[in-house]
Amino acid sequence: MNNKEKLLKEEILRMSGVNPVKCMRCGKCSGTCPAYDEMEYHPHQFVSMVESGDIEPLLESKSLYRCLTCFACVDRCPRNVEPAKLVEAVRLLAVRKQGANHLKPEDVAAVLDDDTPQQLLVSAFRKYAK
Amino acid sequence: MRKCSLESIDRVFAAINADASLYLPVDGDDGKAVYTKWEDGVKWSGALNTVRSPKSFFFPQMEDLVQFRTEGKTIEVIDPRKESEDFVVFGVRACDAKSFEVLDRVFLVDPVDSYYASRREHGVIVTVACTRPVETCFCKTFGIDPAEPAGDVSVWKTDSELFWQSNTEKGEKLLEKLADLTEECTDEAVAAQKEKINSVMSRLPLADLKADAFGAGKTMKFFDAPEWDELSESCIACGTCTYVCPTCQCYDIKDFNTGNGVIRFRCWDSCMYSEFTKMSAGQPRLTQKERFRQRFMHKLVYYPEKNGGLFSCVGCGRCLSRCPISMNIVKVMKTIGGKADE
Amino acid sequence: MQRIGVFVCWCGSNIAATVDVKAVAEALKSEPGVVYSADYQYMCSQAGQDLIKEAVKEHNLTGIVVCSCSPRMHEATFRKTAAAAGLNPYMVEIANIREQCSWVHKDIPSGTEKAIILGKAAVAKVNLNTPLTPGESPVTKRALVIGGGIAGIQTALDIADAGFPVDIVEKNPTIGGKMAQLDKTFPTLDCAACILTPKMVDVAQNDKIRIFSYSEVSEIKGFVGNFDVTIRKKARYVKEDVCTGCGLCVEKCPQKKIPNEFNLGMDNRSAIYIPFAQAVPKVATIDAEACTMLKKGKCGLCSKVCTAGAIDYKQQDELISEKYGAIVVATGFNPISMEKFDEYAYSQSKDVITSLEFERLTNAAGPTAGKLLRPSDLKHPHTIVFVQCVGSRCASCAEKGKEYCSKICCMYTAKHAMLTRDKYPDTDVYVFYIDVRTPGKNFDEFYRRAVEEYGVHYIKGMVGKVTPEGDKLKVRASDLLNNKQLNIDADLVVLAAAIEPDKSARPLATMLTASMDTNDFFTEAHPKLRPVESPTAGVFLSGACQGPKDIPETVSQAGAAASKVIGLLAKDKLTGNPCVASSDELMCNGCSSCERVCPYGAISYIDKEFRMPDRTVAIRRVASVNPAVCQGCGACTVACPSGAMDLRGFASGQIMAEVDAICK
Amino acid sequence: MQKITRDQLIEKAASLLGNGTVSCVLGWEKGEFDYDVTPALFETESELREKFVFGDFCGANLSKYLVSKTRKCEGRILVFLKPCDTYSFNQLLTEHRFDREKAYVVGIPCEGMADIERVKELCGDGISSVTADGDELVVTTLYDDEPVRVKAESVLAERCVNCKSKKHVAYDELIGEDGEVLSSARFDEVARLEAMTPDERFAFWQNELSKCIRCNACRNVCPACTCERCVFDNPSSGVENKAAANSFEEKMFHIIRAFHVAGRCTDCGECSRVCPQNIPLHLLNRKFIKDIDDFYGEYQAGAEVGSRAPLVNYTFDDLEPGEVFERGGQDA
Amino acid sequence: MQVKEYKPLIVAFCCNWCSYAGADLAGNNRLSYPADVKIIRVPCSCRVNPMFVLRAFQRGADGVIICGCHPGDCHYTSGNYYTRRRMALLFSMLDYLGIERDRTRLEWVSAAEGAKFAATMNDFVEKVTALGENKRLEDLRCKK
Repeated sequence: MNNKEKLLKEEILRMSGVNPVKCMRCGKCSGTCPAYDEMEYHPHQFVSMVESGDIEPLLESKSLYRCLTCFACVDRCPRNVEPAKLVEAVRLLAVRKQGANHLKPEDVAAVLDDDTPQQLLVSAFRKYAK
Repeated sequence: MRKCSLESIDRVFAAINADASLYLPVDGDDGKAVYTKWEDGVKWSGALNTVRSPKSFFFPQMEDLVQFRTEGKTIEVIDPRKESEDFVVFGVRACDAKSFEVLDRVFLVDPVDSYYASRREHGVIVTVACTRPVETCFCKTFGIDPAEPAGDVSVWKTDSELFWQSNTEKGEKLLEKLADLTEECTDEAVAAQKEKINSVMSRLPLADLKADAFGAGKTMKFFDAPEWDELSESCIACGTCTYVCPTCQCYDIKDFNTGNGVIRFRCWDSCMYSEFTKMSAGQPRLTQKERFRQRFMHKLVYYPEKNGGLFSCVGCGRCLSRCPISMNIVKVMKTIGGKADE
Repeated sequence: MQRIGVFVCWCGSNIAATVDVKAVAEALKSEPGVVYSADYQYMCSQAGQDLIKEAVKEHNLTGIVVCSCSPRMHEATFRKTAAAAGLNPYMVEIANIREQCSWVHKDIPSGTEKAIILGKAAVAKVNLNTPLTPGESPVTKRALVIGGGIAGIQTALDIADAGFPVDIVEKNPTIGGKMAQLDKTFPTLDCAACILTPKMVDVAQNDKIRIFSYSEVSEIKGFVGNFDVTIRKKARYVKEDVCTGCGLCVEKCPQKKIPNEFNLGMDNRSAIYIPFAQAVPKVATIDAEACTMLKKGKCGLCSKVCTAGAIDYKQQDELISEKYGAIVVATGFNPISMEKFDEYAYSQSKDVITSLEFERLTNAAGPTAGKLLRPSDLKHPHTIVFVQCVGSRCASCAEKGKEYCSKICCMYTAKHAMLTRDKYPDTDVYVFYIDVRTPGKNFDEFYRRAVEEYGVHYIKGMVGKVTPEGDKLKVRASDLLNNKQLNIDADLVVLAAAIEPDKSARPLATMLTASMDTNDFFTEAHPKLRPVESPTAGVFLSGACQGPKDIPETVSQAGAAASKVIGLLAKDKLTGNPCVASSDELMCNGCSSCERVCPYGAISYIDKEFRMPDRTVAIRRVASVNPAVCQGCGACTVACPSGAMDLRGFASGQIMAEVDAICK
Repeated sequence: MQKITRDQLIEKAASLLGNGTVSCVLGWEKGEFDYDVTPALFETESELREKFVFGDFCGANLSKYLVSKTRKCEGRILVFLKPCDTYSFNQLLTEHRFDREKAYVVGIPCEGMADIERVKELCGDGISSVTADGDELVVTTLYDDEPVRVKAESVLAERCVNCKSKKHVAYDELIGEDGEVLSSARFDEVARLEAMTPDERFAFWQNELSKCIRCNACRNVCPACTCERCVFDNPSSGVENKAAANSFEEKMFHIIRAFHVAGRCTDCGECSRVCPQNIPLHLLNRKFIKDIDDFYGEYQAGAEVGSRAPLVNYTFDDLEPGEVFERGGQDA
Repeated sequence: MQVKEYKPLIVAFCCNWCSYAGADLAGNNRLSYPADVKIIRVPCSCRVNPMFVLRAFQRGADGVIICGCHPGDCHYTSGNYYTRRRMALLFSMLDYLGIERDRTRLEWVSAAEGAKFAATMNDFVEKVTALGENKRLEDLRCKK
């Protein structure tokens, strides 16, 4: 891990309050993830990649915005790792990095369709209107 | 009678301190006055009195009596006393000044306590007349006049001046040393001050408290009074009253093993303690009631009996304000003394 | 005043090279109480010991200080020497001037100075030593085994085999425990009943063993060698000694809709029942909750059909008191409840089952007579998903799961998967695992066989969710190695539920004053060296009550516990350690602080009448230490605020005297 | 100003005495002045009417008296306990110091007790009367004709300023309404000391403890110090002493005393109330309480009967003493 | 005039089963540490009363160290857990009173850790030596 990676990792851990070494690599988070197929990197990979400092690819990845923030992974993780909080932190970092909101609240209505779950709307606000 | 201005007081203190250590009440950080060694910058407290009485100057809470040093199986005996130095205690109130008389009658009668005697010999007591007695004062009950304090030198304080009057040879000597800093004066101002004090004294809530019911020969009258039970009921058996009392004089002698020898010392003890005068058969006074009774009977009956009617309470009021459960000699006198008359 | 002899050992040059032994002997001569001092090349030699013995006689010594090697080396030697010379052995103290002085310090002046100081400390201590005599207590030569599973059975058999009487207390109507419910056992795949039931019969037939079935321990008093135990024999409304176990009553009982615990509720039994065919004792039991006669006073059919006249509706719980020398805890385990694992739909679908339920489903004596059929529709399942570590290794929620590894699941799941594939080659079997743990003889080979020979799909990853949909169970899981999510339509999902100690263990531990860990497993006296003993003397641990265990391990621990019990019962008397705590009752406040820190439950309280310092009489609660149970750690002495509790041989006064001597 | 009145308490006590529920009443007796209240045992209604008092100076915690009085008295003792006193009561029960059945606890609400020293600071010496009037105290002195009015809250004792609980954790009967456990700033002063340099801390305690006259008031009033015989009174304990010979013995007495009550001290504050030398002794006990809370999780002694004190308990992953220091603070 | 080199006085309480044996092992392996360390054998570290620690300082010790079995290894199963709590609180209190932290220590030394015992003692002696004489908890009467 180079210095930059270390700093990034530290920041994410601080923001999320997550301790990735608690993960015992069971994959239940990914097993339970409803957005799994949409994601390039899956919840368990977030945990291991953050732990190994491999954060740049995560920041670049669209996976960040595929997470529904449904917290199923948080609820079911047997070790209290809370992957969703990690995803959230990386996402926040990405948003901050870009210096602007990704999606304005008023735009949300436009992207809505019948298949979009209500939960997504709520999480969209959580994610984009920070 | 001599006087000096209050402004010159530091110079006076410096002069006294020049060839004898000067101790005087100084406000501590908790606002309570404590006898402290004077040095430049130390300010005399305006407080009425100190929490600890000045008896410790002559009868300290703890003092080494003798030391034994062991080397292998030999024992060397050492007298730990150093040559006593002259010292002056300034600011003693009338009540406390009287307490020295009470202590003297214990320690200076045959066999004389040489530790105490030596300190008394080297100490000069400068009393200051009270200006603001408080509700807990009842010195008058024991015939003490706070406007006429005893001691080697008596001092009266007015708003701007101090008036000095020597009562003994030691006091005379001290005033001689201060001749340059003081001037001869009349006692008019002092008389006015005394008047002021007396007018306050008459307004005190305990002004009418009388000790007449007590004194020599009253042992049988009070010893079995049923009131002792309720009076002592909530006593927590601490030694606060004893240790703040200017006249309590009980002590214990104990040995401390230093590893290289033994230090034999004495320390204050309290008749309120369950371990007081404990002997192989146990405690002579089995209950707190008996211990409680002992303290007050001693002050009001036993001591006067042996000392020409002198009570061993001086009405300083320390125990009134310090007792954790607010039980005190005034309550005892009122309860026992009042009932006994009926 | 003591008369102390100081004996300084040279230990050849081991001590003498860095410590001026003559100077040490000389310096210690002038210590208080010392009347004799000598040095010698080898104090531990016969000649050295003789020197001590002679000095004791010649100088009338009352105490001995030996400045030599570590007391861990020769304290026992010199205590024997003292005893041979007529002194109490506890009047000996050792100053360790070899391991802790001559061997670690380089120059003679500092080595000598330190040796003198250590000697002075020992002298200071001996000055305060008092003769100590170890207490003795008799041993009741009978053992109690609590729990009649394979652990309890094996322990009881082994103890009985050595000739000591044993009682087994089992809370269920029959002994056998969990093993009786199993189908096959790994890694050999022999049938559980085939190997267990002969042992059950052995127990029943052994005249040294009594079985108290349908019974519970209700009170335990006393201590090692001398336990007084009260056993509550629950009313089973059938006279045990009369019932022949013919089963007619069971057949005729009209109340047949009671969930059958033995088959984990997957079928029903009658109100009067015998749990299974090979039950021991093979005696019927009436379920009072279900019996119409007992509830409403009507029916009485079983009584009518019983030719032996064994039914007794008026039977009461019976309290039996017995004395024991040793107690073995073998309370075993249970799978944890799956109710809280919503994601696996255990409560929603009958086709999500636990592994123990799976055992019953595949057992010839089970609800499906051994045919693997789905509980919901009794169809043959074609796709079976096994989920490992359900509730094990779970740190997130204490109410749900357990933080520890349950240890046995990897192996039984491999067994289940293998047996399924063996019997029904048309099934697809998936095993989702986090790690596969197979440390054990032939264990890994067994697991590999499941994969290689039987084609079980082992997938690294966990099942995230099971959703019942129509007659299928949608299983969503991750395959971590292929980094993809799997969606499997399963017919049956089997959960490897974590195991936990039986609920009866906690109250039992309280009665025994035996310690438990936070998971309610009994703690062992030492995790490595005394694994089958509880810290409470006379209490031994067998089987899963101490931690998750498989059958071979349980049986070996059961045997080990038995051998410890035999070792104890073989003694006629127990000699205690005299260095035990004792309380000065006059100073004791009865505050219970000491009792709470005592790891052995050696402290109890008595109400005693005291003449108080004021000569009144008061009844006060005071601590009393049982010297047969106390091991002398001293934890209580510091917990005691009044200093009433002290430790013989290491009294506060003695330790402070050592401190003083060292510091002076 | 207290919300309940003397008369309410007397009525309650009189009825319980009258119907034979209790045989005596532990309460407060009026003194010479308005503030020198003495704990007392009342046996009759007329005694109560004559001497019983309740007001802003009834700070004394009566729970400890139960140890000796339950041994002495036949029948049940009615004891009036303020919320903070009930913690001591429970702690004494936890330690089996008296029989619960022999006490009849009447819980009384407390609005905080006044400290006469604070009254004197604000109103001057020579107090001739102190009476409550609404949320104020009216104080007259020997030297001023005009009475001085001070807010009752401005003269509260330190322990009442930092009141930890207005909730009664034990009672047979409650007069008035029960309050809540409060979040107080009681550890602020400890934290302030912790933030000092060791030299400053040393100087602070050296100065405070040097005032100690070993009168044992703190020990004898302490509801946790109910030992049949205190180690400091016992020559065979090795620490016995009657007076502190030097600063070491001053420290030793207070360290050992604080340690002996650690985990058992309910922070009732009686030690500081009674100290004739005004040593802030509660800061020693609170240090242990704060440490216990920090290291082992919050624990309030006396909150429930039978709870296991932190010093007779442990977990496998307790802090190491070294880790305690790594957590911060300065060392020499 | 020759200044005498300052030698601290260290009292070490060692539990009989682990740390005392660890000290013995240090001896067996001839691992040296300063002679300033004087060991007192106690059955278990939980036998050490805070009064003993203060007593040592009173009598002239400059440092006090308590050694016991590692957590989980206590011969008496739980003694060292109590020690850990007691000493954490005691040391914290001493620190609160302004007593130097490095004068007290609690260390876990197993019977196999002779090297750790010696290293611990070397380190402790070094730290105490750096602090110099114990002034803040001294009793002048016990000075020679």
